[in-house]
Amino acid sequence: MPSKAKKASARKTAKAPLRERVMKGVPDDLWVKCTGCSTMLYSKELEQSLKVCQKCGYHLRLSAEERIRLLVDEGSFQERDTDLTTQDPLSFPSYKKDIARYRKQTGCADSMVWGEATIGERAIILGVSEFGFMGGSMGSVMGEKVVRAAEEAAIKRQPLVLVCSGGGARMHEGIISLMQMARTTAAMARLADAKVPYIAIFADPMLAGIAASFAFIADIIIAEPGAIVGFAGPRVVEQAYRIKLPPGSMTAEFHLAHGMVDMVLARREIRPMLVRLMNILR
Amino acid sequence: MPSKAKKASARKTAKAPLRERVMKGVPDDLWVKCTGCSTMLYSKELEQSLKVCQKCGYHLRLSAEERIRLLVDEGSFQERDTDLTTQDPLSFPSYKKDIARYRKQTGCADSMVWGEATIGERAIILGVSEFGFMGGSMGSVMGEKVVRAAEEAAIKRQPLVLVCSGGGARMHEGIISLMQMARTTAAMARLADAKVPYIAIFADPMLAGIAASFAFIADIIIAEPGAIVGFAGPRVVEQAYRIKLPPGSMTAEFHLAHGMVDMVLARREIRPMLVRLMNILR
Amino acid sequence: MNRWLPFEEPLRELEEQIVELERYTAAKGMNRSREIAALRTRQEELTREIFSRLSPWDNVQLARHPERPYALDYVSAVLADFVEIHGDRRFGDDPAVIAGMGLLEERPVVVVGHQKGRDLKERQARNFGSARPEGYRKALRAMKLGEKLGYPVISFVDTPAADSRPESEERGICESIGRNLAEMSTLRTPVLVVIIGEGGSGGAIALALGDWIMMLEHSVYSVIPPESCAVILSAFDRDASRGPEAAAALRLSARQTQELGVVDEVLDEPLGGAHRNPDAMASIIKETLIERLDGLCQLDTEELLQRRYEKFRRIGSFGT
Amino acid sequence: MNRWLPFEEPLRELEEQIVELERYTAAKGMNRSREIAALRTRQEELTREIFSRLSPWDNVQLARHPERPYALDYVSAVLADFVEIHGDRRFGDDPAVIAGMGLLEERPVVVVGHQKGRDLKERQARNFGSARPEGYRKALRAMKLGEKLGYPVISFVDTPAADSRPESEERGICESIGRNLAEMSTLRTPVLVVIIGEGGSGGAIALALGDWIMMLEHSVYSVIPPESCAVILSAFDRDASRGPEAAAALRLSARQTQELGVVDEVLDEPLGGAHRNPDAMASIIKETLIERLDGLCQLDTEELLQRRYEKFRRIGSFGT
Ligand SMILES: [Zn+2]
Ligand SMILES: [Zn+2]
Repeated sequence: MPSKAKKASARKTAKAPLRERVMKGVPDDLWVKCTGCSTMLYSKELEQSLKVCQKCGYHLRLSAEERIRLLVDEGSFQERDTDLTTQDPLSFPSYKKDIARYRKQTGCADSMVWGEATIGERAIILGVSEFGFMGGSMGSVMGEKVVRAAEEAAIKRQPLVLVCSGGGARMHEGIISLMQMARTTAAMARLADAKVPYIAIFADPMLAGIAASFAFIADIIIAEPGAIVGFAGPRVVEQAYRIKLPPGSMTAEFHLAHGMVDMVLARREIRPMLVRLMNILR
Repeated sequence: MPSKAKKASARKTAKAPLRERVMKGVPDDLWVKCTGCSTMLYSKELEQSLKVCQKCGYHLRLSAEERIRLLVDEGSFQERDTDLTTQDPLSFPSYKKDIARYRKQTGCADSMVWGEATIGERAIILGVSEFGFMGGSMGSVMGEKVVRAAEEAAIKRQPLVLVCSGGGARMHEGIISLMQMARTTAAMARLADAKVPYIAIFADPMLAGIAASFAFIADIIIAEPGAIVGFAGPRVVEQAYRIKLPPGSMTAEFHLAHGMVDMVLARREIRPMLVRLMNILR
Repeated sequence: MNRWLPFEEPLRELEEQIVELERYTAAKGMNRSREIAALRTRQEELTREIFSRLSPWDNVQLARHPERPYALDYVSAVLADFVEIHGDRRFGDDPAVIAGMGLLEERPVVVVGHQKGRDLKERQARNFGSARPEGYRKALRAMKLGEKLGYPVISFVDTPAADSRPESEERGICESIGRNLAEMSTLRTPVLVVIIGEGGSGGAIALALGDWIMMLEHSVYSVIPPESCAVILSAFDRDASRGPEAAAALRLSARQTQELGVVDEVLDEPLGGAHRNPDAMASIIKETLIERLDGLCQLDTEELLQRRYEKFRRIGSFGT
Repeated sequence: MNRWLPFEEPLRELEEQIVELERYTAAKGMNRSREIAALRTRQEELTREIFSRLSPWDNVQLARHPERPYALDYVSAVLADFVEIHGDRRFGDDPAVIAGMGLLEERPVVVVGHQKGRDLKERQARNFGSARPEGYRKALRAMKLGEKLGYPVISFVDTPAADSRPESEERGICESIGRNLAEMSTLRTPVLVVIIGEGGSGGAIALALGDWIMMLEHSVYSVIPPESCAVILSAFDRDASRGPEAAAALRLSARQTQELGVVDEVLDEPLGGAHRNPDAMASIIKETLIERLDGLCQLDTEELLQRRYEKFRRIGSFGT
């Protein structure tokens, strides 16, 4: 029960230097290759540009921690349920090993972080997915954290801001992971009944079980440029239906054109927009 | 107030022979030209086929009285507000003269008839538009009758069945006729809040101000084959946008294909379907 | 530089004289400021005179004036922190309709409206303010958001008509208009409507069902464009050029519409029309909105809805 | 004539023997009916034996069996006076989804479901049961009608997956699934779900959020097709042919799903699967629906919704 969530489990975001995370898995500490244009980018500069390629504008993926730092008032984030971890309900082959590995790699217990924060001095509930942890897939832990975040927002009557990304439901938890679509979305429906606003931010990639549950029913949806968003990724669709997709299919801009998102905003513009929204949504 | 509507104004449908109406405006009493295929049809046979051309299946227009006889349990219709007539709110050029002429021609006081009836022994509220009266256009009287029918259905908790047809709002009543779109639809919204079902039957033509108000928000929509249905008629659209429409545009079948109506039923099948629906909607 | 309408011909001539005189005196280094001031006074008097006896047809032209302020002009002047939202979450985003939210003074409100374009390119992009189904559905999404959050809804109406292309039929233009009427009639939050230009038939009413209906002085509200009315009816010899007569018969001006009990309030426009002083017009709109909302927000929701229903329930003209 | 699945090979052989013997004895005018009866008994025993130890993969094949009864087969057997409704009132009518209403005994109910096609032509027309956004929106329209009229909703789930063609993305396949989940979780009328064949991932859950979730014995419910799972995960060497292993790992059979607390009730199928005796299966479904509805209809709406919420709220596996 979120109302009873112990303050004990809350902690300030670790203030580890951004570079430690930016460089994760990159052989050379100083240079990062842009996913968009393959240019080698100097990591110091990349950090200053919020991990947006200054050559091609490509928005590189952020860790949950980077994302939080980008969005909320400095130092305001209080994480909740830091250590929540999956129990491997199906005893699925190699799942426990995978979890341990990703835990080590990312320093996160699963693919979702949630807590309290302020944006423009307005208290909000924030949830951010961690793509680095098993592709940001949704298992029991992400499901539970999204539900708790929504329930807490409803109780506190504070806007819910969710940064949605990830590859979809986590198949290692089988049907249990599919059920996370139902329960997270049910929690959002209750939040709506409680008349509390819910703002979603779509970051690359935002697919399948995450896209087809709580993400698209947000009151206001902001997407990052070029983010791949959809029920299936473009490559999967091309293979499944043996078709060739035009460039730009299933991007943030594609969904804007089709009336599915409210705005596509460069990374730098998202926090100002949230501040503006919070000024309205008092 | 419909609840106070005097029983005095109710009367049994006049049982004038159908042929009197079938032949309206047709020079030869015995033959009628099919609007669909131009075949000359013997009026006796046409009557037996419910005014459906046996050559091409074209559904010729019915008067309100014919329609009522087709749909309800025999002799069950009790008309209400028979004599309601417009007051010409704008003193619009030649409107009073037109009204008098159509009144004489059709024997109706305006373009709508409503009352109580039973279908399959289920008590319902019925409204039927009269195309013969100024093209079934909606002025104050149709608006008021639709509102009263909806209010009565809500009070009595009896399904509302409306046969929708007509050319749109009646421009002779200017902005007052436009307002009929708002008030009729508001009455339907109240009927929905009262949780009473509303079934619409679309008959040729069903256009503009009638189509874009209470018609398409019915719970279940049955349309007659070939009926022209839409915001603007095909010819108007072709002129306005200087385009050529493919055959079948803005017909009942077109709207079925686009998910806008539930079924297209031949005239003969409509009453059985209503009986079936009434058996469910007890 | 303002464009002039035919009935403003005397004003245009006077303006030319003044401009010519100003140019001449400036070039010659002469001071004829008193003479110029007198001409300006004369012009203002003449404007007042002409605008005091506008025909319905003159108002049609003013309502369609290409320099007339559009919805977004008022929104940006009236609201702080306006955030526009996009898309119907079903099919597309219709640029002929705007929707969003912002602060009216301190009060959060949802805004919807038709939006015309200023230059040719924008006019085409916005389909001349003719909304498609997804436009009405976007507006409905915004209004339902307002209802959920308890924010009043303000609707700016300005459209020649709803789009009736076959594509719009395919996606249910009729359903979208009917749905909006049904939803707006039962929306559990105050709804204010301002007809700022053309209140064009079904396309207009789809965003114009509310608790308090306002019209700018020179806007029009009609069931049909007067030219089309003239073409259809034998009373006007089916002659489009008799549109002015049809306009008169239709009683489509703001004052006439108010007399008919369809509109609750007419907002005076700055002399010569809203486009001569958009800021002044926006101020009037803003003040009026605040005042009317103060009143409406004091009603409880059931009473608000009952009044809204009865308000439209009353409109009609019939007897036995 | 029934088609046989690979694991039914012994049964197929026995059937061939029986048919051959019947033909032979008939031709020769011999009476070997006792022998034939013994073979039939043996066949039934063998069927019972084989079906008592089906692997998850066997169930996958049964759930996809081309002769398995589909939603409309059950609807026509279970309901009287069924009336199918069509269209989402927004864009189109999706034949991969059916919706309508009818009488369950004396009780009016709304029905929704995925619908596969029987022959090639119908299979294509119904997109193999893969719903598009307008399919889910049609179902939602029907469910909202049920809510309005106070009729319970029954959903028959049978889909390999939701359609993910670009056209479906354009019209918001994700939104339509999410919207259904949100609406079904708060729908103010009882919702019963029967998974009758393939419970395929997001496409299935979009019609499977309810108060009481049933699965036919040989149907399956999975977050991903086992073949795709095997291709993606290195645990299965990214090898599609290891789908049977993935099926086992995913625990997608009815009994396993019930053990996991996801499904409330498993309905026994006639021996050999529902397609061997559709009438018997329909009877079981009908009786169960009536019984469960009798129970659910006694709850008041708030309690119903609270239980529904908590039912899903509980599903998860985590700790610290
Ligand atoms: Zn780049
Ligand atoms: Zn014919």
